[in-house]
Amino acid sequence: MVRKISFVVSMILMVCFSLPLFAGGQTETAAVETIKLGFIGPMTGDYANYGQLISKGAQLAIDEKNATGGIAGKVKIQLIIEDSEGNPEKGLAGIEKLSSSDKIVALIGPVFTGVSFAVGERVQVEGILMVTPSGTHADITNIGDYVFRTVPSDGLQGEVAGNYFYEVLGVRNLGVLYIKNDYSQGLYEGTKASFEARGGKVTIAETGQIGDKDFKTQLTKIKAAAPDAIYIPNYTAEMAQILEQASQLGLNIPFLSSDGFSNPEIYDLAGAYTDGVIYVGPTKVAESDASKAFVDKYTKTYGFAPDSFATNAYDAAYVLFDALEKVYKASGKFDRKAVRDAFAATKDFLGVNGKINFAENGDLVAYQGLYKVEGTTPKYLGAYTVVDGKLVEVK
Amino acid sequence: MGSWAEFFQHLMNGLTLGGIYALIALGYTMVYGILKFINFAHGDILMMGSYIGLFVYNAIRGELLGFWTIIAFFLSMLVGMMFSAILGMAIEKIAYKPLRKATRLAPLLSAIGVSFILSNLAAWMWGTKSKKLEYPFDNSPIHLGDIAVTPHQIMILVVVVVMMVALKLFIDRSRLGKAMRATSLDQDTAKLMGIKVDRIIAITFAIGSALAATAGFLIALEIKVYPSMGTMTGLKAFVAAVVGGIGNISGAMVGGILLGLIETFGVALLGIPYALRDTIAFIILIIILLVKPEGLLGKAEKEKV
Amino acid sequence: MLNFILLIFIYSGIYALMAMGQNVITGYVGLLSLCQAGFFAIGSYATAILSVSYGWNFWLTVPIAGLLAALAGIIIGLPTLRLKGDYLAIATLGFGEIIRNIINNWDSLTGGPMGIKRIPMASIFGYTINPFDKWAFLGMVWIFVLLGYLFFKRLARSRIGRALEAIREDEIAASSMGINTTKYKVWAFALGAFAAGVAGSLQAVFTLSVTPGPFTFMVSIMVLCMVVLGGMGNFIAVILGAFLIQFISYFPQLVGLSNVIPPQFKQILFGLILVVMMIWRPQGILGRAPRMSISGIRRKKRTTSNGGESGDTIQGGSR
Amino acid sequence: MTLLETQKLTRAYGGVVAVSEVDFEVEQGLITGLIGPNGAGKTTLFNNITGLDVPTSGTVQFKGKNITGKNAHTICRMGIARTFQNIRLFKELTVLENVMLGRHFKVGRSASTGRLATALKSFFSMEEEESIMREHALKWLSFFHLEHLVDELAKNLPYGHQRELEIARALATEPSLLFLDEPAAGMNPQETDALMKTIRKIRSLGITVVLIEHDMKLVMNICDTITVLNYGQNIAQGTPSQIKRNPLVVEAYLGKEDA
Repeated sequence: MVRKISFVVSMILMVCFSLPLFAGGQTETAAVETIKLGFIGPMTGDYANYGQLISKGAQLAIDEKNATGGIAGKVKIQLIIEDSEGNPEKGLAGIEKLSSSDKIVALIGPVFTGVSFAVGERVQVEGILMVTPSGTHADITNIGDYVFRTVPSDGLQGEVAGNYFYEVLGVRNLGVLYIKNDYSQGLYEGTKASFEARGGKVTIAETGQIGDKDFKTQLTKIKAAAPDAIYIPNYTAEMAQILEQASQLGLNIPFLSSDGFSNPEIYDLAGAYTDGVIYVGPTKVAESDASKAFVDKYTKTYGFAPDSFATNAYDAAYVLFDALEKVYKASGKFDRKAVRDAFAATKDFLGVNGKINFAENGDLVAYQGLYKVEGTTPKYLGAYTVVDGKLVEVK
Repeated sequence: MGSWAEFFQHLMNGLTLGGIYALIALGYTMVYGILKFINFAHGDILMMGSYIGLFVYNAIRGELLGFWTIIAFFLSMLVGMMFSAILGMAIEKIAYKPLRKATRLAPLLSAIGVSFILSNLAAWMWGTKSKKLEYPFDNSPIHLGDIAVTPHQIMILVVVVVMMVALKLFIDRSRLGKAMRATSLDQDTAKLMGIKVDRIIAITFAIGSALAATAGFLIALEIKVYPSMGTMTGLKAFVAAVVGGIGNISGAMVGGILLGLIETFGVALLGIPYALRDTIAFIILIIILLVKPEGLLGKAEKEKV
Repeated sequence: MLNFILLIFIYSGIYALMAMGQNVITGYVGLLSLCQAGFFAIGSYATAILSVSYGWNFWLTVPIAGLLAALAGIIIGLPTLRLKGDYLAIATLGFGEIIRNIINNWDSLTGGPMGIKRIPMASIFGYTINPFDKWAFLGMVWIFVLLGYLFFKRLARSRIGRALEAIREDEIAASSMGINTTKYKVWAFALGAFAAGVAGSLQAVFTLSVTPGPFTFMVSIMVLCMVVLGGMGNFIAVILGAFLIQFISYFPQLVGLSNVIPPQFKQILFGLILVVMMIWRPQGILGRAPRMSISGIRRKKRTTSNGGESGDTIQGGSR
Repeated sequence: MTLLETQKLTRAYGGVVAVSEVDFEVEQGLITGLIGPNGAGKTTLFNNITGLDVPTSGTVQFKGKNITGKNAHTICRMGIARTFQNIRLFKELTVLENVMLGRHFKVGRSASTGRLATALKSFFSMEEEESIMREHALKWLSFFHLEHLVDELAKNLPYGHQRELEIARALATEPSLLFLDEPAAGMNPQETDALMKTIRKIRSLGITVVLIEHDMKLVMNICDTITVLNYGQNIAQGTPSQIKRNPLVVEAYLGKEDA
């Protein structure tokens, strides 16, 4: 018994401690020719789709950059993707591995808010730049000065949404159907606050459970409550279900949505049911060729179109390249602190989503775009932001 | 709860949901009846069958909606069912059969292992994006007063009823069905009576898996096809099977329908927040188990002292 | 690299605590419970809420976390212990999901899906046990594991442990021997839950934020796998099982393959290991602990040639 | 003196009445036999007395106290022990542990200290407690000459020894009344003879014995008094010689053979 245990344990220990010899060794010597960037997101499990989609945005940027020779034309970039399964426990393991065995220079991700908080604390201590393309919770960037994002926070989106619904669309009684996850609930709370501050009223707020596919019960109740419009700030799959089932129930109330709607997958899944939906999404301040080129290239490479989060990841990668190049040109190496400083100093970087600037706390200085779906094509309505509680259209 | 119309709307929604649960629960209950273990991979067999059905349907379906499309739909469903049946039998042979004499936990964990393998294999081979299964007919709702009923709901109810009646007749009347019941009562005695127990078990798995594929294909029209589609639905269906009395075919049907209705009306009537729907299901489960531990239609098994 | 290995050891320790609790319930009393995730969640949230909202010291929250989980264990145990085998499994699984559901929906207390952030780190005598300082944290976790091990080991060797095993072997005979089976089953549940609650507490000060998402029934199943894989009724084996499962799940990352192979392969590998293991060695790697002989000297190893049948009985409704 | 007595004890399962208004008495110090054809309700009567089953109606009095419907473990603690028709040993535990379990409730209970204190004490002074239990258990094992098998797993014992072990385990609870459910079932004549001696020895310890048995030679040989059940009813009671001559009993047994 004792022999058996000690045999098993010693075998495991041997394997463990011999691993660094061949796995970790190469990074030290190869550091100059390639640098590593990390990515953390759910690659398996219920939300794997988001991890897959968003990581491809970052991967595409890196492939493009490497095709031109890499950073400053000579340092190749490698993206190391770690699976978080949407679980902070696994996310922490991911950052630990990226930080200690891959020695990454910066991290793109994590995808979800919950994991972002756990990982954010970690990168702050380690001094690794983290840019989340999709962690929308208002507090994420407050973790520290190493945490940034290329997605507008819930706060801004909620403010624009609430004000726009009230002021421009003239909605007074709002119905809401949101899922009890951090993304949906964050947007619901933000929107509700600004909408009710203007004098509107959320007359009915129904919830759903993560993984639910059947929303007929809630929709039946909402139908009975007859609000002016229904706000559905959810992920693509759920929204597709909601729209389809609403039409089955003969619900004739306009739908309003969030940046989750910017995923073109919605048109595959919900088809004609998307007609008439108005949603808050990324801006197109500088409607550029870059934007169109990106969408085309992404679609061509992976067989499906990018969503706004993948776009944010793509932008994050390019802003990062810019910072890396500056640091490399100045010092010939990639100091993590210097990379962070260069990244924070980004000014008017022209990305696919338009001009990118970061606020003091690491938030994206952003506006929100508004779209209305006609048939199955989103039509751009303009960009908005909120200044001192007032909705302002950005020209 | 507003009006009668709303009531009937909920009733319709609850019945279709319950019908699906019942169909999946049948597979659980059949396997449990014979082997006394929870086939955790049942939900994943459902998912695999739905994928296969989807591929076949997309390949043979014409452009226009019409009679051929509906035939194609059912043909694809049949292929999916057959695939699932074979998959179910294969899994039984590889992962469960060697464990027949082992402890009760061994096949349970083996089933969990199979579930991991199947769902991740699907994600790897076919991607994590949801795949849409096009309706073979125009699914605009039919309005009966204020109640909206979709052709899809009607189809679910019809298919579910047909499947259940067929299964019930098969189990009660046919020779094979009788052999199944004998096997579930006492394997050793069944063997002595000349029943090929291994074959019966394989057939049970085949039928259960085929029913799962049917349920999967039917709901896929609405919920789409994706790697984890079977997980939660499967779990709920299992709850339904237990509520009805696991191992009991009629129990699975009753349990499934009941669970669907309770979930729908619990939210609608009692004003319980929808997000607590699963909680209602599980609380009902626990209450039923406490009042009648063998399930609604199950037989109490008294341990002989 | 070293840090990553230490992290695996930390997780192993946290899960080992939970697995030891599960071992009391499943390995000793033979009850198939699938609720460790729920108790784990209660422990995590107890520490998170008490330290964030009420400013408690971590060390004070640990026993409370354990006790609250134990209380939940008793609440769950009392009504459901009449159930047997798979019925108990599904009822406890249901309870685990209920706990998660409540946490996800009780926004005012738990923050709902947003969870609770910024949990203060544990500290002792003014020294902060920073989760980023792996050695210190590892030490803390494994001291808990050691304490748990010593406690449970002693419990198992005492008349109480023997009574628990008697209940597993034959509940009717046990009660006819004057053993209050209900009381012992509830206590076993409470102890198992206590261990999971403490594990949750440690998890909270490691991740420094809690959200309801991770506490799914998959956690309970993982913990059960640890117990079965190591060897039911054997606390050392269970700790080994916890470590092995963590090791397997991080193996691709350890050898630097996680970026090369598709991410699903890790899970497929895990599934394969479960199936193969159950076919090849259903009694677990080490099997049940050998019985003490009268002189206290370890007796010759038990015959485990046809392993599976050797008594890892779970109370079954119908056999 | 009457040690145990049932009054109009009835146990019905749905429509089936297994035991019907049975008055059954056990005199202290005697060996009482309980016989009857298969399905007569003997084991059901045992179960209802020992708390494994709850009577539909009627009462059970033990030492003048009403014990109807009490838990099995409570009844055991009051001094009634039993064995089972189909041996119920703790198969994966050793012989010694099986017997020690019979002593389980004897230790760790203290009138002077509270429950928590007792629990803590038994946790920390385990060795002392264990050695006391072990000594007692060994005493009972040597009673059956099983000392050489202490470390064997119960399941590995030959059948006859398993029966003996089960009785030893019951005796370890120090009962004043011992119920034996078909103790000689499956034994060869030599083993049955040994069993008879053992039962007499048990009585000589001052323990009252009640046994269900089909082996008439054994019953007639050692029982002081016999009760006969048929179709759940008490049809006769008396000394072995009285029972042998009782026409109802003869009919019950012969009638069964006719059928």
